Amino acid sequence: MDVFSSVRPLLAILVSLMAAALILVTGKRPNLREAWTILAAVAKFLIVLSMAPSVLSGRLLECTILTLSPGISLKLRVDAFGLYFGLLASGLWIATSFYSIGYMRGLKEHSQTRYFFCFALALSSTIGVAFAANLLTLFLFYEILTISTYPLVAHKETPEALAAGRKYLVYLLTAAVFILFCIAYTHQLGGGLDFVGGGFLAGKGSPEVLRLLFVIFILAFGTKAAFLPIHEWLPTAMIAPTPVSALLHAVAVVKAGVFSCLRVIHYVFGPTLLSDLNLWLMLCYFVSFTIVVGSLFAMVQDNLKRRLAFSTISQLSYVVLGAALLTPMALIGSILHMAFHGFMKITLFFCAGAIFVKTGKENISEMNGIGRRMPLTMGAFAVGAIGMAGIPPVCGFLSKWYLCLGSLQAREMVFVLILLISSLLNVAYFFPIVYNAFFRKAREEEPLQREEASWWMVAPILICALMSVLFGLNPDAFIRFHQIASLAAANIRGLF
Amino acid sequence: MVDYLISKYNYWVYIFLMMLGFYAMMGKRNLVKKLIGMNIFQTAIILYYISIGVKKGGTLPIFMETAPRAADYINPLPHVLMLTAIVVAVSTTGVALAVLLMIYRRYKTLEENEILKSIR
Amino acid sequence: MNTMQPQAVILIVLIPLMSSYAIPLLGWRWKGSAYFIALIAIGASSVCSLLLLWTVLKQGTIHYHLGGWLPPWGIEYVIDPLNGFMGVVVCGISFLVTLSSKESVEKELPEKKVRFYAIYLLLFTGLMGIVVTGDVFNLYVFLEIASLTAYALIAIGEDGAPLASFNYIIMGTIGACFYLLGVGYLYIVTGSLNIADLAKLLPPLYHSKVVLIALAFFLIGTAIKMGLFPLHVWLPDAYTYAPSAVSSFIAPLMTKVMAYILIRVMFTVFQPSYSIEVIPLTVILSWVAAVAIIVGSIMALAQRDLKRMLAYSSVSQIGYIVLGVGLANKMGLLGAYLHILNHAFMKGCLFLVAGALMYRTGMRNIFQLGMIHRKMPFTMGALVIGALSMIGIPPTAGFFSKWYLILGSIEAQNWVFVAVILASSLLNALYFFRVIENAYFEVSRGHPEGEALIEPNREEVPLSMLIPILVLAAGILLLGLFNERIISGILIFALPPGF
Amino acid sequence: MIIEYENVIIKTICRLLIPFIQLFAIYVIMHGHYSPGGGFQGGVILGASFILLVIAYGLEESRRRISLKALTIYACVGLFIYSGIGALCLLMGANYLDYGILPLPLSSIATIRAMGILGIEIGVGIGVMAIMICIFVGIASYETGGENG
Repeated sequence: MDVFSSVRPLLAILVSLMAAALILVTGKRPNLREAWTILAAVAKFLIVLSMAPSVLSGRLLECTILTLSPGISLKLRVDAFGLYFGLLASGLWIATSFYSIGYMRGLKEHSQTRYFFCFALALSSTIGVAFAANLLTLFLFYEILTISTYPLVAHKETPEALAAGRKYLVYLLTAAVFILFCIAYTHQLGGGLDFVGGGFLAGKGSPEVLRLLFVIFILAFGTKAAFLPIHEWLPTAMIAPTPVSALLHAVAVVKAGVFSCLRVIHYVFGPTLLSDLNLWLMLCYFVSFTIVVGSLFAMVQDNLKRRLAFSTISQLSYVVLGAALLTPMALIGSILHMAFHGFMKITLFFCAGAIFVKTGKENISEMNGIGRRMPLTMGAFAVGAIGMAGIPPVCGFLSKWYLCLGSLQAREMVFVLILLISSLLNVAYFFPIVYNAFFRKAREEEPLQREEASWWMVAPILICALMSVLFGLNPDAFIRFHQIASLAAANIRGLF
Repeated sequence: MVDYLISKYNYWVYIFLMMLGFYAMMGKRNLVKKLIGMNIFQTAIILYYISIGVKKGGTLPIFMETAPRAADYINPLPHVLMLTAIVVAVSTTGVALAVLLMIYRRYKTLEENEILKSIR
Repeated sequence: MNTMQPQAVILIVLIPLMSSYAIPLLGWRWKGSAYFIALIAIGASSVCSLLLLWTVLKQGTIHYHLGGWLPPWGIEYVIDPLNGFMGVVVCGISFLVTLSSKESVEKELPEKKVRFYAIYLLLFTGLMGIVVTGDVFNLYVFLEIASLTAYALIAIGEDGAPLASFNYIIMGTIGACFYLLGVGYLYIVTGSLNIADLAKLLPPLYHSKVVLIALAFFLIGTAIKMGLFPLHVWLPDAYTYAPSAVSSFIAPLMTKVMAYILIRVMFTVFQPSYSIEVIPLTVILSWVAAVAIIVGSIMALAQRDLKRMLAYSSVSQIGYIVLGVGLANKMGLLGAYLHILNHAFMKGCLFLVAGALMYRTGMRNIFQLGMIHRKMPFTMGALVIGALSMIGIPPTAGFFSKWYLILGSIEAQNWVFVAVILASSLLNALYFFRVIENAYFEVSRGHPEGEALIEPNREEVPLSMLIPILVLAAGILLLGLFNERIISGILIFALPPGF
Repeated sequence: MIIEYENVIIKTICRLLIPFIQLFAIYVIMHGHYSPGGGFQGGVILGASFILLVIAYGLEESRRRISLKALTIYACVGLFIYSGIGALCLLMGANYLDYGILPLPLSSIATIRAMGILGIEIGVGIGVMAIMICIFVGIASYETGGENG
């Protein structure tokens, strides 16, 4: 495979770092400040997009910045998988930026400069995670991501928000400590840390050691991916402003966790080693547990954002399940689901935020008849819900289809069953919301006329919903998610 | 055994003095007594150094017209070192006394317990 | 001038020494001159130290014979990569700290300015002397110079300072006397005081009990001086009550220089093989250090006074350095060396921030910091960077020393140490995020201690204080990113032979 | 505070003794480089003579003769002589404290070295004397303040 050195990966990271600096400097002038955010978001997306053609033609872009420790560089390398995540994160950041502006101004939030600063910082580190060429680089950006998200989670500064922030830190820093240990140990075992499609640890240690290492790795990265029972920080963090929740769920944080899990599964250990160690089935059962129980938890939540949070917990495990099945179809499905879930979930969160901004309602039980007041928003919500349940033509169907095919390829009917059960559960906890919103009567005292949130917010909602449908109809639309995902899967399996 | 103990008596003396000083530093509650303990401690080490420079039948290491053989001189180096150590000890005592004066001026007592009580 | 380069060895000590006499002489007439003399002297020393490091790396070890007397009779100053590196660290940090001391000394000790800077420079002289000397007794003399001046400087602080200083005198004297005894024992068996000479004479004597005792005395002595865990009792009080200019000078440097003595004794005076194999010394040291790391962190967690918290965190960070030394493998030692540098930067930065807080608001209770970032955004930014580095978040410097220490522990197959290092990161996170939380969020509203809210008007500290803080904070980031340059350019040569 | 002690005998004896003590101190200093003695010992003896003065005549009287500020200057000048001679060697192009290089009109290197160390002893002597008195006076007059280091 051809490797080209290029500064574009670095530029993609620096663009939002620069924006962060500019945001701090121009904090006194909101319009200019937010112009930077949007400018950086668009520029970042274009830079990432500009790398797509060369990656699709089978070339890697590499950028070695400096040496971090003897033998380990701070190195960025854009392969198909990294590009995929980069496109997803930077693409959704544009939507989130517009939405944030609408949301923050709509609620007249305090400390907006800090908010946008941390947001930009989080995004540059997400891109860093996406493009990291080795474990240490990945860990570096992963930690910056954790730290820069903390002020966002604790943004409200109420005792509950601070507690949520603390919980977030406790969970993620503890996990980080274990990741650090794993990386150091991997370094000791394997010598290098550079990601290799198909893994580099095979034959580097005794099976027991490798098993233990794998389990710690997955649990540690899995904390960010919110596996049960280490998910508790995620629902608690729902106290944050809605764009932050969207960022946490759909764009950056949990996705970074899942992304890192996949990197570990396929680029550090590799399918061959995992099937030799008999670990993949264990992992599959573990995440299946999360899929089902996460959905069950979601059913009993009344707070809309908390319900969405548990839904995320369950959906993220799809991605890991697909990766752990080790079959090509499942892998494509898993990678596709990463993006598709992002689009659907961000739609849902945006809707929840829009409802909160306009009506101040957070609980599902209060949302009867809200569809008549905000038809556009709730329409988009319905699209997201349909996608979550895996019903065509929304994109959720496609990834689920691939996942089912993958499970069949692996000759494990159980997981097909689990995917179907989970779909049913999704229907059970999302559809009542939609039904109540449109067909139940609101209480007497509430106004009945239409009143949508500002266009800053509604436009991103509609675009995201539209995208969800569009990708369901044609997964190769615009940014060729399907093609990149297939290429990534091929990379991993050594067939470029 | 007894011979062994006696033949190294200089070490026993220095160890005894040192422990005495150490006890005073650690065990006494009065700050001046601690300081005195510190002085004893330092003196013990000085004694020890001087005693290792001793040579039976040796003479002062001063150049004389009727020069004895070089081997007859006692070793002057420990003395020189201890000169420095004495200077250090004196300065330490000086600083410590100054600090004690500051303590006394502030708390009107030199008993550690009472000072700690008045701080809390 | 061709002879200038080796002369830099002595100038590095001589310039601050002579300047410290010059300060009272000139300060008699012009009071304001003290600060500038001190600054210029330390600056000149810094230039010399950089020159030396450069020369050492290019040409190898420099030997300088005082008075032209050859060793082992005369006193010899030796610069090898290790102390060349230490010299640059001490000089660099001192320069920045001194730069920032002007306003806080003006505020806290207006009457004693001249004397303060005279003693301050002597302390610097002592530290530099320890670093450059190649003679164990000369080292003792400089050790005492540094300690005596430190006692005096600490004593002029507030409230409990004299008592803290007195306790430090008692403990410090025991430490120094133990060191002196160690020198004495080595002198009995070898008849030499020169480090290089001792290293040559000692190996045939390794079976001797006297040599063992000497090493034990050295260890205990330096352990007291550097505040290694069970012997750290003097440290928190001393750091807490000292004037802020003093604590930000002593905290980053004093204990590091003492750790340097430990490394020097263990790996140069004695051969590494003796320290590692003949007695399980390194094992003992590393376990003590592990306990120190945990206990220091836990004690820091219990503090509400910012400076005191930092002092306890120093106790734990010293543990890191000693742990690296105790691991006695390449990565561990590199981690220890790197942590000397990194911790000097981090603690320098954090203590300067604490000093800046004291200067502006007179406050040190971390629960009363509420919204201070509105008032001093840059200072608080530096605090965040320093804190993140203490926790070990990449790419700050603190992460990388931790990284090498973990690699070293794994290489030594010692999982407990790995766990200790990792656990201490978490404890660090606990107490530093408490500070950050209080500084950035309006936590104090509901808190019983948080009544004294600060008015949120923008009021940064003067530039002379702010610049060193920002330089150190930037340094933390740069050191982290370019740590490999330092390692492969300097530290790899500073490793004892055989690593 | 040490006040004047009204006793004729003590006063007179002190008056008589102090010059001799000082003479002896100077002897010790001047011979330091080739016989027992030297700057430190001589300086201490010199300092002791002043301390005797303080004891006999009280702090006020001795303050009049030699003030604390002057003592500081003495201490600094003394140490300056010491390190200055060393630094002079540096300027002449030799190592620090390598007196052989000093341009003194003397016959042999050995005598030049002897003169060099004599200069150093004198510097040390002055410094030590001043610091000894400083410590004593500083501690004796604790009500009026002042610490040293």
